[in-house]
Amino acid sequence: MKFVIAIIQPGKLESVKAALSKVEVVRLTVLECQGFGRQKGKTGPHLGHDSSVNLLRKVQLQIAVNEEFVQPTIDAIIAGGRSGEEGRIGDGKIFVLPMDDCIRIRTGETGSEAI
Amino acid sequence: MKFVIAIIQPGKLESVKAALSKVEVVRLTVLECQGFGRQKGKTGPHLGHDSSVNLLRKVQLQIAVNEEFVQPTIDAIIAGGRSGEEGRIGDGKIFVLPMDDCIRIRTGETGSEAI
Amino acid sequence: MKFVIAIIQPGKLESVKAALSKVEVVRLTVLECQGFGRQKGKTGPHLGHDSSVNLLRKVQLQIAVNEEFVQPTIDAIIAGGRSGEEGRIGDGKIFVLPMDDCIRIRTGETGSEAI
Amino acid sequence: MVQWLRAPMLTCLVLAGIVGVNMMMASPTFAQDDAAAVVEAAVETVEYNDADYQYTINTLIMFICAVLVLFMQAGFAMVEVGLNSAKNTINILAKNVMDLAIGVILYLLVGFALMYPGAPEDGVYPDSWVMPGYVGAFSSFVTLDDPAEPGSYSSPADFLFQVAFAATAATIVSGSVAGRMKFSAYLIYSALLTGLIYPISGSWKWGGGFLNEWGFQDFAGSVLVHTVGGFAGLAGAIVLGPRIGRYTSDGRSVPIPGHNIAFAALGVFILWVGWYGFNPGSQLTYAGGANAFATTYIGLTTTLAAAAGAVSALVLAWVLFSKPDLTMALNGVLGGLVAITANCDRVSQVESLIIGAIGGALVVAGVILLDKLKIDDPVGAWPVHGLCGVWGGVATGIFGDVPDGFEGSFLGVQCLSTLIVAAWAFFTMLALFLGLKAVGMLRVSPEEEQAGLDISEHGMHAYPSDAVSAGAIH
Amino acid sequence: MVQWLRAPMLTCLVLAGIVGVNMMMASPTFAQDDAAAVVEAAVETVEYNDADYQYTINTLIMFICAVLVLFMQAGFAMVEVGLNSAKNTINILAKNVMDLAIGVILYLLVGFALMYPGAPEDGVYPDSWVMPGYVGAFSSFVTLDDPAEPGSYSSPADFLFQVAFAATAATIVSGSVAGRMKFSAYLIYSALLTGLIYPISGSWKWGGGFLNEWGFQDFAGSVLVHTVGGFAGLAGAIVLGPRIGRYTSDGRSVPIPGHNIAFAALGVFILWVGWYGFNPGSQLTYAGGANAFATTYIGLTTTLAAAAGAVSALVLAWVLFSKPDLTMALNGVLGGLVAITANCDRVSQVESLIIGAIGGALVVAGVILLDKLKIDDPVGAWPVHGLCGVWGGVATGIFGDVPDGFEGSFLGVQCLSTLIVAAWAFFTMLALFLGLKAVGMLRVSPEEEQAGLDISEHGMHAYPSDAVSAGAIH
Amino acid sequence: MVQWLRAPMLTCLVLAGIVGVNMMMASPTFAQDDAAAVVEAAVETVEYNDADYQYTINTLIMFICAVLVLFMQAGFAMVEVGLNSAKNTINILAKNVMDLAIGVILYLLVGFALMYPGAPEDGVYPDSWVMPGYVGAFSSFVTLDDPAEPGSYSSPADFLFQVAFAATAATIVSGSVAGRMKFSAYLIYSALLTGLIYPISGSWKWGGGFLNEWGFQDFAGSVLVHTVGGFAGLAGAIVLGPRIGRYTSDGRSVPIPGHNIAFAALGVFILWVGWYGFNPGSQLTYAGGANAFATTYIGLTTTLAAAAGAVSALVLAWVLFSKPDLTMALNGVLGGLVAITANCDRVSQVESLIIGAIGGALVVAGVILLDKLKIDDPVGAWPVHGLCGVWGGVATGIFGDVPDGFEGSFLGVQCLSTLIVAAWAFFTMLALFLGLKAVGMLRVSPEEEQAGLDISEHGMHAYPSDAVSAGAIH
Ligand SMILES: Nc1ncnc2c1ncn2[C@@H]1O[C@H](COP(=O)(O)OP(=O)(O)O)[C@@H](O)[C@H]1O
Ligand SMILES: Nc1ncnc2c1ncn2[C@@H]1O[C@H](COP(=O)(O)OP(=O)(O)O)[C@@H](O)[C@H]1O
Ligand SMILES: Nc1ncnc2c1ncn2[C@@H]1O[C@H](COP(=O)(O)OP(=O)(O)O)[C@@H](O)[C@H]1O
Repeated sequence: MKFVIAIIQPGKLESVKAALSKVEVVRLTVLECQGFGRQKGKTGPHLGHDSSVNLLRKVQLQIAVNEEFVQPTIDAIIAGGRSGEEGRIGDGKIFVLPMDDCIRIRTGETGSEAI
Repeated sequence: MKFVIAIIQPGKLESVKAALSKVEVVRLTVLECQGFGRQKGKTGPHLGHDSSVNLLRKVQLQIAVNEEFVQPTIDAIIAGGRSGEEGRIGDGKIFVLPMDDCIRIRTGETGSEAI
Repeated sequence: MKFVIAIIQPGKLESVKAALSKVEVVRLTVLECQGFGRQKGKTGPHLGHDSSVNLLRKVQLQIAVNEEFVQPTIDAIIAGGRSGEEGRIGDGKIFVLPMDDCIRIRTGETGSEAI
Repeated sequence: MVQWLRAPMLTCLVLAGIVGVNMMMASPTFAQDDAAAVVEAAVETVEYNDADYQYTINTLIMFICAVLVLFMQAGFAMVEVGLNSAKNTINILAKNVMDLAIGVILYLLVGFALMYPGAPEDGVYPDSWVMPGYVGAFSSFVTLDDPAEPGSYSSPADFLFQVAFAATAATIVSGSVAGRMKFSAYLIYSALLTGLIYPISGSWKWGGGFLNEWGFQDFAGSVLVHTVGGFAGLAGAIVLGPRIGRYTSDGRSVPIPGHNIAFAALGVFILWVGWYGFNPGSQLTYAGGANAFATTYIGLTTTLAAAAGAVSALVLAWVLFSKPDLTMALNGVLGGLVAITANCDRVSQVESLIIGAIGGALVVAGVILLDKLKIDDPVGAWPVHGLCGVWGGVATGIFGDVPDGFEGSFLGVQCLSTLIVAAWAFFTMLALFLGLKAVGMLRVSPEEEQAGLDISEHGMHAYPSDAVSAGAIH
Repeated sequence: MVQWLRAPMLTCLVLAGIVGVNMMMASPTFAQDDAAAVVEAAVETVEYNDADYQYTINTLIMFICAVLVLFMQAGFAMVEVGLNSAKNTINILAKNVMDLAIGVILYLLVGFALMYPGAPEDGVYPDSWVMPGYVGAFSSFVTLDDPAEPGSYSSPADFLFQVAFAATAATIVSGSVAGRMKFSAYLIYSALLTGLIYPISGSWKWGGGFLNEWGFQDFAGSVLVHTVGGFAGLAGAIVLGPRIGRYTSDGRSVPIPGHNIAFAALGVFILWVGWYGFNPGSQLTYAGGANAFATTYIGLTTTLAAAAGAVSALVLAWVLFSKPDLTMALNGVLGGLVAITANCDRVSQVESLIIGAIGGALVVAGVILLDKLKIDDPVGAWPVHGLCGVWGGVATGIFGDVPDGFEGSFLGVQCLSTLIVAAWAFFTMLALFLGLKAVGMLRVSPEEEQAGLDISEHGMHAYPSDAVSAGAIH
Repeated sequence: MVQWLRAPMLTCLVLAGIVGVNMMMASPTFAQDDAAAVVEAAVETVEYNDADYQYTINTLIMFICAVLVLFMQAGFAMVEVGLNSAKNTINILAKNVMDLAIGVILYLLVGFALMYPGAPEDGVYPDSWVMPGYVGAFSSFVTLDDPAEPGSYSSPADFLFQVAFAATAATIVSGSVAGRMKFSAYLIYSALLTGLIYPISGSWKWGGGFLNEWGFQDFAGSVLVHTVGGFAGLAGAIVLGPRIGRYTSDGRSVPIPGHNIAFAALGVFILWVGWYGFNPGSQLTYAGGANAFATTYIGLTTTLAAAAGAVSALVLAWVLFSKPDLTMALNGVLGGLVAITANCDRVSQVESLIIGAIGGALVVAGVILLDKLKIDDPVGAWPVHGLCGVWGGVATGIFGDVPDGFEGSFLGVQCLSTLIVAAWAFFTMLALFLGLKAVGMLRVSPEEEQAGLDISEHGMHAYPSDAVSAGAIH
């Protein structure tokens, strides 16, 4: 089982969700976050001086999946999350972390069927 | 050492905290998140059309624990987080991730005593 | 590759960022969170009764790094995040999680060069 | 019948029911057409005599004061929104918009005539009264006066000013029942209060009813408006019971903090400003030096009481909780304003400071009291409007100049009358809420309450997250 | 020339352009200096005759009403902010502040004289008209009246009241084009609307132009203000096209919810209150019982329509969507207010309830209609101001008392006139927006739209996160 | 003595101290009781002569203007909240509510008599002055006029209007010291400013003091209100030093953006509206065509200056920062309004545009200047109120009509007087703040500042998270 963390553009949430559901990944958790990356932050004046608004609004997806779903999930996120053909800086990253166990609070089930 | 991530109902935070402190798990981090799961999102009209408010507000707990505390922590979250006897869809999930190390910023201590 | 999660004081974000960029760690994700720890929460009256405002505002940093960068990253966070010489309760924690893979959405690159 | 049809239907039923058969639609309509004609003719008039002058000034200033009082609706909405959880914001706003809208219609069709059936001529009541001195007339619409024979002020201005008061009484309750009452139940309640309960007790004093005969004094409605709202809300809070999680199984009090105190403070500033329509406007006649003076003198005492209430509540909270609690200071302002409302015309500057200061202290005391009694009043509507309203009525008896030619114990009359009005509001509303509870129409399910009334009752969030509302490409 | 210089320059150009050469700066300046002298002398006056009394009352009450109408600007801003994404908040606020500022200046330099060139004496237009009955005068600044020979009210009060109306018409459009129009394009648009488009159609009726000759009635501007704004906005929404993600490639409608409904509701309360300046203030003369009565009677019909609009919109939405939709109730209030604006002086109480209720229903219908047509009007400005504005004009013909001595079909004149004004606003603005689009100055890039106009157009966030704004130690 | 007792105690001490022994409680109380009697009698009056008419109109309109100015308190609160970090919201709101409450009480007990001890009869000051021309009288409460012998307006109306001005001066400072001053220190400051500092300099001109003798003109208080507040705030900002993290160790400027610009914009709209009470209301007499004209002419120049200020600040910021900065446009509106306040009665329309435009530009310049000097003024109170206030005083000398019979250099007198008032406010407040700093009562600890004043000073959050406030089951 893996715990997939993806950071995407806010505007891409809908399309990533759509792509994920195509590969039957329907459960996920969404967090709002801000990111520094290669993409430079926009800067703007505040009461007269430049404040580097260098934290960019991003959306983080957390998806717990079984092994066989890892690659489809990654592909779906890329498909739904990339801007245009060759992508744009700021499109984000996907991190795959190992996961030891998963428990469903409602039933207490554990392991892969709980995902 | 494990890194436990639990997604619970917002209203359950207090009772989960209470249950956790019973097993001496007093340190944790709370994030607000939104989730898709089996539980269907409520839908509502906005200026006349249905907007599927399908992201549900959830609360995420992150708890770093030593091995011996993993099971008590899981049990406590289930005890405090389940709705009624047999639970309700939307009660959430617990994810257990391996953790290599833990450092306390204040003292620089590392490993299990830093948790 | 490791996935480093650090919980720090809100006011420390700027200095931690500065310290990190010194060791060439320029990409990171920031989340707002709240924490329970040893540091006691302040309490305040609400419409006449004490409501324990025991959740403290914190900032969470998530940094995916290659092995060789792990220690420098930890040291930088401690350097930038500790209050004064011997630190203060509430300064927070750093958690190091193993990471299997990293994918750049824009290019589809994977592994260490994608970080 | 599906749940969601129930509410609109029932509301309409209630409405229709209390409007009743003898709603003489015809005549007023005529009257209005004449009126419209008058409106046409308007521009010609060029001769101004004293009567005309008096009518003009009184009407125009009363209109401006009515606008100020109507503005208070925004203040009440912001205060309630700010002091409650984010998940109930839509519901609170919907209640506050709709109780005004429904209030206007019900007061037009029923309340206004019920409250002002005509004052008695030396003790003899006009036939318009259904129960002389106790229940007024049943008729609808504003009977328009003829400016050619000017009275003291125009009837439309009068209606606007009075309906704003009725809406105030209604909206006070919203705060006490926030977070758990069904939206449909609230609509039914607000129709009843503005249509029947408020106008009837109002007629007892302002309509010339029996309390007025007793010599009871309530200049701008500490009792008739705020006590009525405050005690109706108390009944609601008691019947509903506390919000889930407000008190733990082992009886610990777990405050549920408001989600946006900036809204609450903005609301209080708006209410403070609106009160300059509420109290000075209640002078009703403004033309002539004595009236102009009185109007502004009332504005002065009102201001002093508000300031004193803020200071006393803040200092008291500071001493009790060792922190200067803003929510207490805000409610202290309101407590001071409510307390001075009954007597702003008949107390000295020093007295108005005292009355306001005690009002501010009572707010703090009332909040603590309710908490001890485990009665969950999310915004503290009872301490502010109920308790300070009663104090306002009593303070009139203590500090206020005794009306000329008054016999017997002024304080006694004030206390008794205040008690009667408070009881009337409390028990009639207790009956209503118990009834709604009996038929299971009062409170939402625990699941709905947990999810928040915004989603469960209205199907929308007040503050959708950026991620959701940022828009998507396909 | 760098992009960011373009906008200020162009705005100034447009401004200069329409101000034109014949901007007689000199004379008014003189006038004002005399005026100032008058201000000096002021305090001496102690004799009051009827003319002076009438002038005083009319001027002062008109001034108060102007303040109320100007307050509506805050309401419009809050409604638009609340019903849009957080990422466009700064842009929306900037538009709302600047269209008022620019509106004031343009209306001073061009619009006012263009709209009120002087009424015709028995059918003969004064030479001031450029095209008698169709296009008024080109001159600048407020020509000041001499209070020594008092007219009906002071010209500065008149200007303040009228400029507030112009700003209202302008700001309505802001809601329809929110989230995707370039800031500079909006500035150019608002200069044109308040400087030319609104004053010209306004002159057709209120300036004594040809629609007035026809006997067209629009008491406070359902048509001249709200229909103009609503249809100008419709043109903008059509030319711009929907926001990214508003409709999916396969044609599904994806609503983009507003980010703060509490702001939206506060805005509606403010607008409701401001409308008491908008409609009653349009009586223009208040002195004398008949006028005072008319003013407040107008306040009554206005109130009833607002309440009826809220109820009908809520109930209809409840039945259609099985949820009581707050945003519909809020827009229902506005729909009722817009609908009664043209006829608040000439309908009965019952009729005002009917007109308001239909207005509320039309808002719901209009929102659904636009969605079917895939026209993206984020705040529903067209349903509220365009559609209900038209309804207001038509309703005047259906319910309103026919003006004395009117010949022919009143309803016909109302319909035709309303149509002409709507078409004028729609097509002139369509041309403007198409022009801006042609030169690529209309809409921001998809990237900028995605990031939000706050960052891309103004370089700042409306709600920086705590983490960022908490401050750092070094 | 425990910390939290310190503040309430000290505040009371300060209060008691400056109220002083000779607070003649008795007499006014009598006066009020008579007054109350008058209130009783009121309704009888039916004869209206010119004097009575003048008194009535002046009193009523002044009352309405006072309400508008009091509403500005909400505007100031929203602007300050919006332009600061979320973690200081409760503290800012508490300061804004309490400086009004304390201001009302202190101005009643001390300030009012100190500021208006009675104008000199041909150069001879009444004995009421403690230091003729420099320090007024020490007495308390509003001495009530007898409407039977009507003066120009009622004394309660006068007090309400004047106290609103005092509260304005006090609240300006709140913005400059936001985010780091102890709440108790702010209470002490505000008591002193409204009780002593503001009334004394106010008496120099409006009380008939020495500046008035010089022929100094400040119609509505660019200098006496805004310059005083702006320079008092500057003293506070300098003594306090910048917020932690505002400037880096290596001297880089790190702006701390406001957390809710929508609140800030709402506040500016409210202030704009309130200014129609501030400036036109300062005409003080409204009855009679000349006065009605003057009142509305002042409203016109005020509006033009606000609009010009917004445009010039936006364009200048656009050119300098290559982005149209909303915060600059908002402060530009305020800068234009502050600048026209001193001369709105004596400049032409063109001149008011120029004065406002320069005001807007000065705001941008002032913000940049403070940043260069590393003075941390979170909301830009000094650029807006201090700098533009000075400009308003000077502009009166440049553009304003010279008062009849004035000898010597009008501009000279304006500059010197403005300088004196600015210095008075700056140095007296500098002394106070240095004193508080010396005893360690001025600034919170770095830890408290980091955590935010809401938690550390008031023990509560302004915006508790949903997770916390959602409530729990047990
Ligand atoms: N190594 C990393 N650790 C944590 N977050 C990262 C990392 N790299 C990128 N991110 C997140 O992904 C977001 C997008 O990164 P981006 O600038 O697109 O990277 P790239 O330029 O490599 O495509 C960043 O704003 C940040 O939030
Ligand atoms: N596989 C998953 N990955 C990430 N988050 C999940 C996953 N499954 C569930 N969640 C989170 O848990 C929340 C509750 O899920 P729920 O609908 O109760 O699951 P179930 O129906 O299996 O009980 C969801 O809203 C989502 O936020
Ligand atoms: N074991 C843990 N699991 C999750 N979060 C933790 C843990 N320990 C600490 N934290 C987070 O770090 C923050 C700071 O902790 P702190 O009180 O400084 O710990 P310590 O007292 O050990 O320094 C806490 O508020 C919490 O958010």
